[in-house]
Amino acid sequence: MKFGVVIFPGSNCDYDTYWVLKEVFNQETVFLWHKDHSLQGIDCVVLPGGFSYGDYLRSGAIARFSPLMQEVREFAARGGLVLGICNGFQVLLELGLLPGAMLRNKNLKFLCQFVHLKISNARTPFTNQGREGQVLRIPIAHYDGNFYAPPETMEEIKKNNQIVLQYSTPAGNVTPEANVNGSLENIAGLINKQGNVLGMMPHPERASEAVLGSEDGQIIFQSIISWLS
Amino acid sequence: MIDKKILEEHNLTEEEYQRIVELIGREPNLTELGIFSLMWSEHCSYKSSKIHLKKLPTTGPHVIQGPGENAGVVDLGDDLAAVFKIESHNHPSFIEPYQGAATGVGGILRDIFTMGARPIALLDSLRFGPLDQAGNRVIMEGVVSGISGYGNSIGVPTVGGEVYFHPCYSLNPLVNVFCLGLTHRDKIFYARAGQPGNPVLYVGAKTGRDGIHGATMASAEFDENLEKKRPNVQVGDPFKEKLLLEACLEAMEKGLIIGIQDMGAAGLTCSTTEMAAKSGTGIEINLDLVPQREEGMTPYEIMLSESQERMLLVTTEEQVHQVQAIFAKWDLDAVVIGRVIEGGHLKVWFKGELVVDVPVEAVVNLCPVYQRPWQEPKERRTQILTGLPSLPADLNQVFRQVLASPTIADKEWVFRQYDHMVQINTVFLPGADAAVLRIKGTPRAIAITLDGNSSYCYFNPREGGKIAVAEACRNLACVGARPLGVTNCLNFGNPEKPEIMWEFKEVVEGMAEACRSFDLPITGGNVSFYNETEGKPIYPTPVVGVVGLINDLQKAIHPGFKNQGDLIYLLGPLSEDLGASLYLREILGEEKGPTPTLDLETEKKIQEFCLEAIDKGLLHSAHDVSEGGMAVSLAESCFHSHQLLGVKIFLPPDHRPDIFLFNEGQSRLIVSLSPEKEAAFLRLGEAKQVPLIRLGEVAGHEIKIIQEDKTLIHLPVKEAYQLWKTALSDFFKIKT
Amino acid sequence: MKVRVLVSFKESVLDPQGQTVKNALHSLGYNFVKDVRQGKVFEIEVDDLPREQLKVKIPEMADKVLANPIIEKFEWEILD
Amino acid sequence: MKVRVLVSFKESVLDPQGQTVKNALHSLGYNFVKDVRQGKVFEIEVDDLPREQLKVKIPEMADKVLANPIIEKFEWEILD
Ligand SMILES: Nc1ncnc2c1ncn2[C@@H]1O[C@H](COP(=O)(O)OP(=O)(O)O)[C@@H](O)[C@H]1O
Ligand SMILES: [Mg+2]
Repeated sequence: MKFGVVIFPGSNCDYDTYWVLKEVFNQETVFLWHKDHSLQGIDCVVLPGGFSYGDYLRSGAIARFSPLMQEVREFAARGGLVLGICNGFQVLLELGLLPGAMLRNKNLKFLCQFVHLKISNARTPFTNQGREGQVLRIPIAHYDGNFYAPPETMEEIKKNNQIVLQYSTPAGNVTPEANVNGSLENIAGLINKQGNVLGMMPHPERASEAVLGSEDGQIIFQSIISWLS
Repeated sequence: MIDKKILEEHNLTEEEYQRIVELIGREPNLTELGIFSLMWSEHCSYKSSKIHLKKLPTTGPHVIQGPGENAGVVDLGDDLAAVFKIESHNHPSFIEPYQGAATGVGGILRDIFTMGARPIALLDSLRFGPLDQAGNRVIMEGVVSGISGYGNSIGVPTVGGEVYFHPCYSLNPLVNVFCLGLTHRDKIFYARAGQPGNPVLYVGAKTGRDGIHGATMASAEFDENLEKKRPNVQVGDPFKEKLLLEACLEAMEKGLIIGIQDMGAAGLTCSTTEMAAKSGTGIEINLDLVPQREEGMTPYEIMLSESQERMLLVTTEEQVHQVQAIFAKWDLDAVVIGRVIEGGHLKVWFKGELVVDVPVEAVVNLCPVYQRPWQEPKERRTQILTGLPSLPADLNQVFRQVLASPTIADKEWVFRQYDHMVQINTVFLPGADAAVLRIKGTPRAIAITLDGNSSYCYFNPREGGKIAVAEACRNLACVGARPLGVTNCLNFGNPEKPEIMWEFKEVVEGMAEACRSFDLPITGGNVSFYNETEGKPIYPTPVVGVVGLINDLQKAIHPGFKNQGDLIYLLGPLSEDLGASLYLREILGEEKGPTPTLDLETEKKIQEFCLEAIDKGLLHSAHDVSEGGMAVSLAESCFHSHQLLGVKIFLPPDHRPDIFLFNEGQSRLIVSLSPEKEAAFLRLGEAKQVPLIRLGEVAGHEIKIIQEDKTLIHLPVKEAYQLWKTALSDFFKIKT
Repeated sequence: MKVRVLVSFKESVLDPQGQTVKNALHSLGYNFVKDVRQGKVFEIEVDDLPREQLKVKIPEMADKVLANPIIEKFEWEILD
Repeated sequence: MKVRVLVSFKESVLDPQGQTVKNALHSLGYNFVKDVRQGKVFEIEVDDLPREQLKVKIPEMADKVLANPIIEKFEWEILD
């Protein structure tokens, strides 16, 4: 099994994600340079967090034009697993691999903090090691994580059970108070209709080692590994 | 051609000008004058501070690089080294809070990666005027988002810092940013030019007319002419800096770089002359080759521009192409603009003409050094508390007020805007006594703290300087870290005023005394003078950054209480001094001294005891007593516990309770331990001869403070927590 | 030749930034302000192309890069 | 009544956003783009005030709140 972590100019969670896959999970992991045209035979591609191109235009807006993203698009179309974390999620939205868009957090500030997430769909390649309703404690760190989609799209999303993670209370209640950034339906993680592309704002790689205060993020990586093996 | 007015505009005195003429053997042209004025500015030359800074100890077993380079370096063991430094960006942040603070972050980051280290942590020490004034809120909001905007984007976590409020900062906010990077002992890079013939490359952003005179601005007092100086503020480009960081580190890793220097304050001028001076060579550049953002720039403007996100580097003829290839990979140009030459001169060509020809030694090292006169402002000795104000009737209410004081209140509103976790090393999130970062692949961790209390320094700068160092080390002791090295940022008013110079001298001597006593080297720092507006100086404000090492991260402890029933002890001497305390100033409304005194021997004993107790696993928590006194320390230990644990505290009978609870006597810690460890703890205390008093225990979910049969304070932790938690953010509530 | 592209949120999308600006203006006494929407403006210097060509290229560019059509709309004009 | 205020960096100030957008446009083949400056636009709905009054109030407001005169400039127009 082989993972690829994409580096865009401005990615800054690339090494973190690499570290966790390689050192915590002992997986073969390679970096993929955004200007390249090959995915090097990987089984799962991760678009990491950061500020691709400074996020100067819109988060993820420029990264989507990278040569490598054409490959990622085709890889996804063939059913390959694609995980976008934070900025990676934003890139997936801009790429059109996931529906919707990100608005600025409702309090108009960057937010870095631990949040609670309810697993709302455990039948995905990214959450199968969790239980539906299980609550994870994982940090977020973003400016634009306020998920929005037009009403018709939201209908679709719900109909297809595409909501995978939702901001919740520690007890797992999906309430307005728990909705840190103002996302529709408290959406923190969203999967495509085909079920092979996940975008999530929280950073599982920041919660995969006990020394960092939580290991709940492991569930995401464990799920992928078990799905692929 | 060069007249009085021009000299004045360049902040040069008549005598300084004569010296320039002597040194170069003729009258300088305007560009040359500009070069001297920048490098001989207070900001670059340290002409007023140098003789005092010499008093600081700078050597020690862990020091790899002391002052004199872009940053200090200490040994972390196992071939690893920490590179760190603190810088101020006060004036620019006042003029344009967002960009001023952002470019401050950019500048200190470059100082660190210039030396070959990957920045792994930022900390910021911020001081503002009171938040009930809208202007101060605007400044604070801008500064915090500027730091957040730059640091988050580039992917270096801002893991700690401090925020203070006092009216003296209303027109002079302080923004001091600290950065620490990690590298290998044998991979440290310096500002060197190497051999004559080596090509000199310019990399990074194009040069524009930004911040021309920025460095001289940072050395001049503000006045109404402020408006005119405004366009001097630069806009930061964190994305470009991120590319620059990655490209530089990659080129360094591949061994392609001989010397490198960032272009921050004083831009091309500083980087060319310093590199050459340090190698005893000259340097020759052609300005026509310098990438420019604007048309029609003059040599003066190009040499003095302070455009951000630029670097100057020296490589060899053979390696130029490899260097350029790496920069191209990161979408950056690397342009050969000149070469290293023999003869010790800076030669600058522009459109075929030699427009600058000056000896670099004169520019860099021969600025006059001043022994400026100093005098103690005698009236300060009389600003002493005489006779105690009466005891407030409702201590519960006083306690609530203290917790809601912005200086005491939770700073989450600030650090929530900072990405403090990126790079996945942050073990103790902001809020603990010190930031703790694991060193991946080792059992060790780095601990960092910034400290400085300007009220103490105002009433007694010498004691205040001592306390700043001691308190920073104490904060490290609380998490179980031993200090390795110190950096400092000295923020003061106009050094041409004797009382300011006196404050400066006293603070430096106090710091030096404390450092010597702790056997701790100062590895670098920064001096920011002229922090005054309309003739009103800030309080003397040293900010001390101490870097420490935790040998076994497993043993590190956090300030939060852990278990019901744990015993709570106060380590350290009792104190009856209310002087210079937050309680006296903000609650009793008397801004009076004296500053608490610090006994260095006691301090060392307490810290040593704390470190040993942690090492032996005797403690569950430790937290130092500082602003707001013991009451605040206790409350914070409750707030940092996982379940908002409460305390039951018994005050000794023969003490006035408000003094006991809120005084800021030094060398004190609040610790908690399980009852089974008490005997061992007391034995160690006896052996180390440290004063200990058992105050009470962790109990319930209320903060209960009792003296004899009277309950003085009785507050559910949840309620106290809410007050503390929301006091700061309430000032910034957005209405929608 | 200069082109200006204005990008703003669609009516259906909430604009908290605009709201905050409005509140700031109200708190300073500018009560005649009824509503504020905040958007982006791009001032683009272009080669002297025939207008026909710009009329194709600019909206294409705006649609593809400058605006996100899910949440944003744009308008454009030639300035000189 | 609607007013539009455009805020952008002064000419001499670096505009990293505009530069990044320009580079992106070039890499997509829009090579006729020579330069991009990115700014903010505020569309402000105001009470029907006499123009004379707007001519005082709007620039004042822009100067105080919408733009930071140290690095930014603004222009404004009445839309209808
Ligand atoms: N307060 C201080 N304590 C110790 N060293 C200092 C202090 N201020 C400045 N220095 C040292 O003096 C040297 C000169 O600083 P320099 O690099 O020329 O200026 P800058 O800090 O503006 O880049 C640096 O090595 C710096 O660490
Ligand atoms: Mg420097």
